[in-house]
Amino acid sequence: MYPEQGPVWDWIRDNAEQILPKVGANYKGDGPGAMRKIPQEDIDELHRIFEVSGGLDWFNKIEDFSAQKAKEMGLDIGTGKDSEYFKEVYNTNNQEKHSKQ
Amino acid sequence: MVDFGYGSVKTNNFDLDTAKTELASYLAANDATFNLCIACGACAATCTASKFTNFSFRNLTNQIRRGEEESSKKEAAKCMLCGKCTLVCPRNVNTRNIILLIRETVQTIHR
Amino acid sequence: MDKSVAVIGGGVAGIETAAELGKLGYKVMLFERDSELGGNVRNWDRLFPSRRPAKEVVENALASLNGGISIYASTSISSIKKENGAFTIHSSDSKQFQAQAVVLTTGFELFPAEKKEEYGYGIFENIITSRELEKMFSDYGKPRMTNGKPPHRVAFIHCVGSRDEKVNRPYCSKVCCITAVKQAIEVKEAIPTAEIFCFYMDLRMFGHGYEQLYKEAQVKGVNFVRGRLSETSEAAEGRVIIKVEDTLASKPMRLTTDMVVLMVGMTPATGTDKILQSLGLKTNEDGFAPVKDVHLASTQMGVEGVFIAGACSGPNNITDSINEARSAALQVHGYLNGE
Amino acid sequence: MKIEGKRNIWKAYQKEIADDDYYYVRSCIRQNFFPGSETTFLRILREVLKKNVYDDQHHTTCTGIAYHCEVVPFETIMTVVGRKFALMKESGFRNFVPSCVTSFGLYTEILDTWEHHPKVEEKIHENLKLATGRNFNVPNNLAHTSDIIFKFREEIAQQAKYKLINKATGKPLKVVDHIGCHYAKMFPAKGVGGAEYPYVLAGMVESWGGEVIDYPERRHCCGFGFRQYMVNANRGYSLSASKKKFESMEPFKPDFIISNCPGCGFFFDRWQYALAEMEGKTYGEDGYGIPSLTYEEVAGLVLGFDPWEMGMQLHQVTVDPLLDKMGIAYNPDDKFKGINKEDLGRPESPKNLRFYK
Repeated sequence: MYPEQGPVWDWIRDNAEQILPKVGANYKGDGPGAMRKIPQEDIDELHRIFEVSGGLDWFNKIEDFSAQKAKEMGLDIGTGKDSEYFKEVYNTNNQEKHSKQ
Repeated sequence: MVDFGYGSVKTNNFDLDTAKTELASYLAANDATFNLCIACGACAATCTASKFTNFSFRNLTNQIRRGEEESSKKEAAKCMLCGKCTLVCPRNVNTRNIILLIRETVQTIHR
Repeated sequence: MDKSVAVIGGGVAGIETAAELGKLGYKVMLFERDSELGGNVRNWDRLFPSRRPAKEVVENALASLNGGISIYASTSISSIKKENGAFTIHSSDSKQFQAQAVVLTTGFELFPAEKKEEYGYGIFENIITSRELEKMFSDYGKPRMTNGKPPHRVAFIHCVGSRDEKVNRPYCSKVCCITAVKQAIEVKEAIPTAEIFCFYMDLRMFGHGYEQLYKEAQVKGVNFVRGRLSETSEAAEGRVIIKVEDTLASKPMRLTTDMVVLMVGMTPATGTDKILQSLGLKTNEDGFAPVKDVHLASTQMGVEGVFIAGACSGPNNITDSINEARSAALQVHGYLNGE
Repeated sequence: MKIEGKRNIWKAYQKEIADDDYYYVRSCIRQNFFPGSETTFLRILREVLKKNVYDDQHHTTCTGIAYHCEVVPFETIMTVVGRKFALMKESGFRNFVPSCVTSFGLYTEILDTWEHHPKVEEKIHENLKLATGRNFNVPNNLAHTSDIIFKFREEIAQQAKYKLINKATGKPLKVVDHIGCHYAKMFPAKGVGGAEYPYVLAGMVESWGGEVIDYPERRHCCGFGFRQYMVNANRGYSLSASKKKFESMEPFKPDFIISNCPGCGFFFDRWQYALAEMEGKTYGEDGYGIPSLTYEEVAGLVLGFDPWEMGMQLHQVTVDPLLDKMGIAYNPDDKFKGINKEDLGRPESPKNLRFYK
């Protein structure tokens, strides 16, 4: 999905466990630091914030209308990266305005 | 070269450092009224061709001043030479003559 | 006649007011904070629309001052107090003067162009104000770049410090459009090969001879582009790049220029607000001195016995300033004679 | 250019920056793209400047990227931010220091919103209480991490092992600075030096011996723009904005780019690779790109930190020629080694962008 990240990116991903600690990251670790694992209780708090502040409703609305639009366009809404609708929105929709001339 | 699925977009700006203003200079030199436009749009409002196409004498001459010469011949061809614009122009721009000059000279400039 | 009138400000409006009051026989005190009379016009080389030398106008006004007028140059007025129908005028060096009537002619200052930070005045080379261009004409007869050479491409930027809420100047300064047209013609005449651009939002050619001058500029090949400058920047070779939109074509535009002339607008003269305060008056919504009635009493103020003329009430041209001065003098005369 | 004019503007835009006891907030993008820069920031503050910084494991994303992609509403992001302020309060700190420019812009925007609309702040207090039981106070001082480094630039200069000088010629390195849009474009008074001629990075470059280059498209956005980049179909727009800047800075032959924003710094690095591969164009010397550095990396180099411990090997535009230019003592063999000095192999070389000597 991100070809512009270049071969260095691939190298970092392939060697994450060895290279990230070298630069001081706490990769997937407990406690503070860059790239740490966010504790479950903090994720739970964020979830409750999304519930009370309208964030979750907003997400659901986006999902509902996306499904509706996908149907209208005759595309499969699916889930994740394999969704036809996602592929259309991600790769093609409005492209003439931004990328291809 | 690699195709990443997108490309860089050309600028949408008028660049007056590289603009081709040969036609504008020619028109100004051959019809003294070319520079007198005050962009009121009366010419386009009254234009027969503008009722059915996106032709505008005001816009055409402005585009020529900004160096958009390529499209001008095609644009100038839309005019029906009825002369109504000359009648309404408050600055006495010789619109009809300018259209004829464009039609003639575009060929000599862009052979 | 022993009645005395204080005229605050010695630009063309003040000089003219003093001269007229002098002719009517009043004892006039003309206060000017600069060491010389003449105000802003002294800094101009030639005037629109006729392009007559500016000094002619100042000299003409000065010549009409007679013996009944005392000139207090280098005297800045800080406050005016009215008591029992008479006025005490305080200068900032703690002197006091008595008068039966006051005329406010404190004029304007030019907008400080460095306040439009993005325009690069005082930062990039060869970005000058309209006043600095006038000085170049006075000194050398033509514009010149900091390297001494003549510019080949000059951009005039209208409305610098006018019609701009970002710098708290929402009003039109009236005279900058026609000044730009005049200066564009002058540059074109001084350097015939130069390419000249005027970037305007509207061209406000309201006065006699202005529209004709605009047409003359068009005939001479000055380019008029409708769009406001967004920012300047410096190119590698030290030239100035400007960004505007050609609003008639709905397209952004950029060009590299040798010189950018900022048409600085009019700003209330500093200190006028303090004088107004001392009289119990507030500035108008633009920061200028308020007139009593914009239609019917445009040379009177909200305090009886205080009159006003010239650009201290808002942007003005010389013609109107002189007319207001004459009108104010007559109003003073009427007031002092119980009319 | 008349530097005095800029100095007058810089004088007018000075902001209050707390001098110690910072509550540090990481950036989503930076910790992934430049984890070493965040490490370097803490190292400089703790080891070099002896400051007290709290690195809290419980703080999370501010949701700013999603907010700017319009998938998170304002009320939600304000409540998430309220939670961060609550964590700071609980830890006993009062000076909030985010690593991300977008977050910094959002905190500024949110605090300004609350100042003008106290009812909105009230609602956020209620939301947060309801969702988490927490209470918050607004920070005493809000400063971006680049503000902190700016504040102590002279202290860093005093301990410098290297200067931003070309060792061979003795001349200052030419540096172009790029400030993230959300640092000061929304609230010029909240940025060191204002929005038009920001001084936050220029000041560092000056203090450390370099020469700041002002180029025509300096103020132009890098183009990352969140959803412009996030959606592949729009990505060309993002690329083109950076390309416009590279073309504008190229004639000045800059030695490197310094930026204070996560997205800008990263994409100046990656778009040079993409443009080289797509269009065959490179912008640096000898087929290399122009190195794109964070201010922490620059500060770290000046202080003599090991470039590979700062993560400078994670750049796609190779930094080695710049290290050589500065005369920095570094071990090229360690570049692609892991935490235990194990050999990790080498990244594949791009076709057009020169990566290896």
